[in-house]
Amino acid sequence: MTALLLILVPLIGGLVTFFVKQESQAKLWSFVVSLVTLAAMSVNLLMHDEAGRSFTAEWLPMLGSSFALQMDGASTLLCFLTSLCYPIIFSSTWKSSYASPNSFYGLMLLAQAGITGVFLAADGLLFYFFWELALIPVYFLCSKWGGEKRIAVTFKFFIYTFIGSLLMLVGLLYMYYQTADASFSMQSLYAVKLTGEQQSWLFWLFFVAFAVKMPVFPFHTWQPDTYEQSPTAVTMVLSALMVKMGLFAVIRWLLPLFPDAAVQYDNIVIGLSVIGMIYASILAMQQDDIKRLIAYSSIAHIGLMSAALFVNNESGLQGAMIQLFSHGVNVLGMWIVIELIERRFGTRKMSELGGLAQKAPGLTILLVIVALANVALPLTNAFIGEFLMFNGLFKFNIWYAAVGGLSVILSAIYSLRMIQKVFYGNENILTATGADINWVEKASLAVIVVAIFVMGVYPKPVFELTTDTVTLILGVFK
Amino acid sequence: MSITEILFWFLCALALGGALMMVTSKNPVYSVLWLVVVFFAISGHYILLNAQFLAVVNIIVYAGAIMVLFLFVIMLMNMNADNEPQKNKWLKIAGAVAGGSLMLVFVAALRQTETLQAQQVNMGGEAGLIKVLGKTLFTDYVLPFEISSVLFLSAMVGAVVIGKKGD
Amino acid sequence: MNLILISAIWGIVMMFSGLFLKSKSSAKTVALIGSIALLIGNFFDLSGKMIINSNFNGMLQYERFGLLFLTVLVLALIMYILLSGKDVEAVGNHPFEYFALIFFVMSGAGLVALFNNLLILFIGIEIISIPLYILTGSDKRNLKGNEAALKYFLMGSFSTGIMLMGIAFLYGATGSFQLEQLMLQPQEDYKIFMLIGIVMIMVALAFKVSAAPFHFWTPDVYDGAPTVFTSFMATIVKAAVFIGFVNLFANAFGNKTGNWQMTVAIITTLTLFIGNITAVYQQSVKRMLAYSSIAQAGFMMFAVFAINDMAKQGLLLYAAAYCFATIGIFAVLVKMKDYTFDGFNGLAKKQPLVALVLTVCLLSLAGIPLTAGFFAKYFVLAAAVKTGTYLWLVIFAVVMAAVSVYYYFRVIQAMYFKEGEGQEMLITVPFKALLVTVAAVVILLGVYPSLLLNWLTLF
Amino acid sequence: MKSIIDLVYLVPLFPLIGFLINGLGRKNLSKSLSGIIGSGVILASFVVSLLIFNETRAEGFIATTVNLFEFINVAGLNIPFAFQVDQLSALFLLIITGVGFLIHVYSTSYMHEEEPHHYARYFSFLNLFVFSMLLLVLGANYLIMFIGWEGVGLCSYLLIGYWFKNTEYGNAARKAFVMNRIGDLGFLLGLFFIIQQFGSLTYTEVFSQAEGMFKGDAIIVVITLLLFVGATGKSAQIPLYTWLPDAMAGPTPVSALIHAATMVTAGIYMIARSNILYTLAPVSQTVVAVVGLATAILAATIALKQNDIKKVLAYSTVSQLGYMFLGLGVGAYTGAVFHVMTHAFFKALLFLGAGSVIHAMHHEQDIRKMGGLAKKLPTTHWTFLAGCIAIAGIPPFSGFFSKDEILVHAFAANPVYYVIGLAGALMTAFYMFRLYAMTFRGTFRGTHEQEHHLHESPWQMTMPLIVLAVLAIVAGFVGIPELFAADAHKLEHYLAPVFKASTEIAETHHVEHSTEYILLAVSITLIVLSILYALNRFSKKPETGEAEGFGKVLANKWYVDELYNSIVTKPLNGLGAFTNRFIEKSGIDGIVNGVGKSVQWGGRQLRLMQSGQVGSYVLWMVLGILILFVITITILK
Amino acid sequence: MPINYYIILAVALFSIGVAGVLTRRNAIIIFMCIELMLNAVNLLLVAFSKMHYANAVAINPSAIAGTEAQLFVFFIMVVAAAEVSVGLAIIVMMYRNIHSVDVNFLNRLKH
Repeated sequence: MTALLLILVPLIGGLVTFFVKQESQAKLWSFVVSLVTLAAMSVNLLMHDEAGRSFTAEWLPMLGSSFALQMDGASTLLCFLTSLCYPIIFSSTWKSSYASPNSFYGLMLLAQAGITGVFLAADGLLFYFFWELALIPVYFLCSKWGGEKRIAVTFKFFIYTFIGSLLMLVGLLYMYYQTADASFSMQSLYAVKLTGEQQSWLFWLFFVAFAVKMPVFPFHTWQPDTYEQSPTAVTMVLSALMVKMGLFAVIRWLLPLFPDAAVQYDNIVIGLSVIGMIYASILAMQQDDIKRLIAYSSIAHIGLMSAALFVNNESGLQGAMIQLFSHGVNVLGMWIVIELIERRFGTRKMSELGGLAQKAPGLTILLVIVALANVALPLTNAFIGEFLMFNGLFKFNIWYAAVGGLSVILSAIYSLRMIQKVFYGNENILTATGADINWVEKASLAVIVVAIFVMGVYPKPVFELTTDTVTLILGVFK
Repeated sequence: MSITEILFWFLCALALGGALMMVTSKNPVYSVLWLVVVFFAISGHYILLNAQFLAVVNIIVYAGAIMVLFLFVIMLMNMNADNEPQKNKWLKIAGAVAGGSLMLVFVAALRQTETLQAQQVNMGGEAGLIKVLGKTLFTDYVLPFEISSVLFLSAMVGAVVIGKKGD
Repeated sequence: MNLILISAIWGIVMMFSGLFLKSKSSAKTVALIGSIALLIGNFFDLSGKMIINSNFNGMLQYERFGLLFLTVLVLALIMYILLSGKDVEAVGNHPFEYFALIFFVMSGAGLVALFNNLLILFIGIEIISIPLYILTGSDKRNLKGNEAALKYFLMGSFSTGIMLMGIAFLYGATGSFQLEQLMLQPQEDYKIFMLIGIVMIMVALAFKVSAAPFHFWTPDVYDGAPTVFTSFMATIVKAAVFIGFVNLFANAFGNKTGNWQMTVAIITTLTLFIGNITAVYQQSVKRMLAYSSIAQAGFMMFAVFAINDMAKQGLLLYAAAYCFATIGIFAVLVKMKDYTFDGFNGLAKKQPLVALVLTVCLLSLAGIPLTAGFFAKYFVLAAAVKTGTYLWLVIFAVVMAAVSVYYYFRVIQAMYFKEGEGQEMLITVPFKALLVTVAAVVILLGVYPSLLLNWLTLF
Repeated sequence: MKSIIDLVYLVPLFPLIGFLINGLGRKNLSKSLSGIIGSGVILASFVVSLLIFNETRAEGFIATTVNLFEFINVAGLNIPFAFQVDQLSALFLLIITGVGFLIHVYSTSYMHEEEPHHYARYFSFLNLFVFSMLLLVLGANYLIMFIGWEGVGLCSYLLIGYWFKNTEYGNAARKAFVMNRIGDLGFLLGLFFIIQQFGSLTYTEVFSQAEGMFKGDAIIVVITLLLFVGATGKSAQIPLYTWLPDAMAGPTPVSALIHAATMVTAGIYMIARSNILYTLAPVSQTVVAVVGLATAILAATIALKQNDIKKVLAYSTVSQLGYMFLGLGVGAYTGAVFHVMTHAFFKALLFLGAGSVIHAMHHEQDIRKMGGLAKKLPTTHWTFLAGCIAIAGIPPFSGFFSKDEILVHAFAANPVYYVIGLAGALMTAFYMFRLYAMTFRGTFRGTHEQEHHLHESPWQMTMPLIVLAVLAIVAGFVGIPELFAADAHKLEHYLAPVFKASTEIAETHHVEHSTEYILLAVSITLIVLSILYALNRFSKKPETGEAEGFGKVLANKWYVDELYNSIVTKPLNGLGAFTNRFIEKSGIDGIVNGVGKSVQWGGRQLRLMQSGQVGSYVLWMVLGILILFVITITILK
Repeated sequence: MPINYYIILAVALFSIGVAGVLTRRNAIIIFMCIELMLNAVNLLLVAFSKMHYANAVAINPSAIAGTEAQLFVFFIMVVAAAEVSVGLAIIVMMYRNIHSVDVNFLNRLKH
């Protein structure tokens, strides 16, 4: 039942929001909706309500497709992430006001429904459905409320991902006709036995779709522009949650469906990912716009995750699992800070900022913590993930680990550069005007900080949660 | 060479020649008249093939009605040779070539079956007689027969709507 | 059969009511009644209760598929009359005659949907075409209209010639016009006739559905014709011809798949490519829709390409999705002065509801999930994948679908994201209601296509 | 039975609490309060450490592991969050908390000019540092050590950049952190190798397995070298030492605590901890020794020409660390640890003394502007002198014993080591007394108003000085070589269990007592001579101008920073700019956009087919028919 | 007569018609060429009908075959007549407006 609620609540809530014309009410309403979702999710987690984690209903019998939702470890984790992030997003962007707020918040909630659906879908066609559904609201959000280059940029992003997903659809169709009982259900798709040659081209059809979404070098060029142009609230959704769609899709669909191809091409994928890590880190050092910097650093982190997914050993996979969550939380924190800075000082250019530490110590401290989590300092959540992932990568091939490890240094360089340029040094005319953050913003950041440390010190629960997924994947590789 | 063969060849020559003249002649009126010649030749063929009914209908409907209609229109617009300026030469040549190659392709496709050479066409038989045709027309083909009235209706309505002066 | 009769008769009724009813505005009402009569008649067709229950010595065959397809067409027609009836009256001085012609076209569509004999196909196509020539030119003062009419007519009758040549060769091969006869293997010497015949008839039908490289008439005619009739041509007529296309290839050449599939594949590829790519650069929305209709035809060609039940269901769904969406868009377009993309700037502020409906329709045409368009494309592509061959064709198609997103979304961007004050247009409340219905249908079919497809197996 | 050992987690816990209180309540706490909290927590953990130390001194005490909770348990790799208490860690606990406490006390007065919330921030950072340092030494496996390892790096970053308004300091802080990170990467890779080889990171398991392996095993060499890379970063050895002198940007007590007494010794601790591995890898041992020696000499030479009081001390630190690594390299683990301890005392003493001077001189750090402070700041002067003598290695001051032990072992391993080491020792003596002389001897060279304000520091500052001075003098007696008294080397005896395994494996080259006497005599005489030379040279006519000639090279630290800048930093930025401009924008993104553009272009071109001419339309159709015919009939027939 | 002769003849006429459509620009003449094409088809159909008749009688002397083809021809004529009426109407309308039947003047609609 929870599974269904997680989709229905935001969906219906979102549709209702369109009719809540008054801004403050729209905000309040959408915030409440997101809280309800969170509550549903947390209850399920606390109750260990296994039964509630799957749901099946008749949908398109003639297509052998049913409305089947199912939470395994990874998806539970990600659903929790989604339902956790939304209230934070809403509360942290409480101050910023948008033209026609009702449609803005409505679309946000619809996006949540779509994303959650992707994490839950246990039916190929349904998965594709949600995959697109998550995209449409985001498209409108970015193009309507974004920066001045928004239309072109968002459009590029849309078509880029759309091509990818259509290719995936073709692959899905082909798989469908290979199934014994002509069904899209995950089980029967898993059961399909494919020849190596079939696997190898199907693998690429799927991989491109996911690679664009993640994004993996060299499919990443849409990402910095989109992050830069879209309103920060949407950027949070994009990079904290939508990015995970690609990775999760790899976990739930790509690897179990085409294990042989995954092994066959692991060097290409991991190679691309590792190149991406270094490449993006180097680019991050060049950026002046904080948003672009975070965008590139996020590409680097994703690169590590996508590499870890293909190393085919438990350490790497577990690391990737926990990092799915950690990266979401950390990057969300980053965006919140940026949002706060931009709202206060009206710019994201590091060259124009500086000396914020005097005006906004609270903000500074929180940013430093998040940034340190971003560079995977021990006792922060990211460290656990990166340690395990690098270990997995090392097991796979020493040199990948060594080269990829350079990104650890580079990330330190650009993160500290950002901290210094924005917060240290003397304040200038622009930054002299600022004020520190209020308690709401503090609270929403505090949640993140707490999450960072709790998971960094005691990750055990997450591991227990995701073990089943990991064993599943390792199982298919046997 | 029997009389029919002579006739056949003569009609063929007449049809093709007429067709070519129709296409090439400058003056529309001449083209119409040449086309009439072609129709007569074809009717001749029908007779040779013992399809008298069609031969007659062909004369009446085509040569008689349709062509006269054409003539009227041409007269009405009092067109004559010179008021058709030269068309772009290349397009002309291209058109001729295209038509020719279409012909070639057909022939090439068809001549590869030798056995067709032997396949004779029966000059006799009463399939073409009005009695037989009439019977089938009003039994098996009653639906198309009736439905073609709709066709005529729409054509009529159209002609009126389009041709009606004033509005 | 009922449908054919009723539509023929109602055509005449329309003509005569033109004599007695002086007020132009009553034409719409009469037509509406007629179309509802059609629906009822078709319903009885489906349930096997016919005025004349005969297949006329195998001239017709009452396949569920064909009949259901006609239902879709009739529903589309009703929606069309409801949305654009007023505009039809506005075109010229002969509203009743226009509607009469439309009804004649419907009877032709009936023939094409149910034919079992090439003669019926031929006559059906002609009955569809001739009224269209006239409707195209119905706005007599408009030179563009005249030009379009003449172009359409000349090329149309040319294609008729091609089709007849094809039919003649098919007859030469088998000695019959009955589809089941054509199904039989011709004797060795005549195989070549069969081949030539198939190609030529394919070309002729490709022309009618405006598939490349026989599509050239489409943009000019759709652009030149009065917009209401463009809407009619682009939707109902095109769908009608397609059902004929599929019926012919399913019931006459279905067993000979392979040697003509390649040809269809080529035509499909060309159509998708030219239709989508050319649409990208258009400045006028009307002309863009003309090209998009070519592109959509490319997708429907998949149904012809993969002759199987999936394909038939797909075509059915596609026709419904495509017709409703396009009719909706045109209905709005007719009301606008400025057909360029910039004409749509800022429409969302001026007419939020209209803009929303347009968006839904455009999304459907682009084949985005949750709209009927997605399942339409899904089915036809699935049918093609099912054949297991020509996967490159499917991949090419999806890439082209992505291209199509480009020009459909240009309109959405103009409406929602571009600055500008949307242009004046008179939108009545009932009209809005109808638009909403269209959108609702599109979305309903998009979420639960079985609604429509279950009818194939019902009764 | 419940021994104090089980409460070991209290030791890091107290500083953590202090950090949280000071950090969260920094707005509301008064200066004195946060000062008291800051120092109090350290005192508390010092007390606990003392008790623990007592336990460990008991005869036949065996190392005990205290499991706190399960940290990571994945893929058969079980890493508990556990502390290991044995002689080594206990000793370090004492040093860290003891010296740490003194420095906290010192800071309460040194930082009194700061605003309250900055003051609290300072103490919270200091506590956090102590916390991570304690994690580092207490961890029962390499991962916990790594946590502390990175933690201290972070804290040094925070404390160096404590005065964040100054961009220079910010850069210094970044430099420190990044250089540490480079080392950390090596360390991390080392850990992965260990995991791969031993399937665990827990000391006991790793070492017990390692003992089974034969000497000079390649994998162990790789592991030890990688770990050593980490050590070079943390303990400022070639090539990663350049951050330490810049780190003097931080407040002086910080330099005393982090960059002299504790953090920089992390590398030493790590190697001493994994001594068995190094003993099994002679190659790595040589590398360690050579690098240490080279660093010792290089830093000493640079220190000769520095004029910033703190810079001199910084380079002396680097050079002393070099000695410790030399000791480790030649297998004198006890000696190294011993030197760590003594060095902690006198180096902290020296820094705090310098701080007191700077404090008195109103943040003047250039020794050329000082002189003759002896009578103005008596306490500082005497304590500082004690420190100088200790570091110079004059018996019976502590420095003598520890350094001597290292040098003797070096001689045993390879006389060349000894010679170079001795040269370094001479330079040390020389520049230390140059520093001493220019600061305290001669006449005052500062401004009048500076001279007017000269005054001895308050008790919070002098008290630690005195305590440390005493320690610096007497600490040596825990390690009297048996040369003088049979098994009087208490420390060695105490630490023996830790190094038991390696002492068994390592072949011991014994040095004759006679030789030792000679060595001692030589070294002491030389050192004394250099001290006397330095004293009278710089007391009389101190060098006030800029150095020239070779001296300039030394004054500019052999231009190493410039070198790094031109071979690493600049190329990296260049690469970044290039990538951004050409590969990203024009390259990849160019291709992506190019596809879109080409589609539009194609649209423009294809439109032209639609010429509007019926003739051409029909022509196209006919051509289409022809082509289809040809295909169908020829190809598919 | 061998069937080939008729086929060739018909095809030839058809091709001439096509060539005419391509080469002429007078709408009326183009239209006449199309009529020529239709007649070619008629001829072909009749020829085929007789061919199949011949095949039929070869098996069973009293068989009746090939009627439907001739009926088809009949219907083609019917349709042709209808088309002509509409077509000429359109052409006349065109002529009324631009006083020419030259298809090259039809170029308002393009691209």
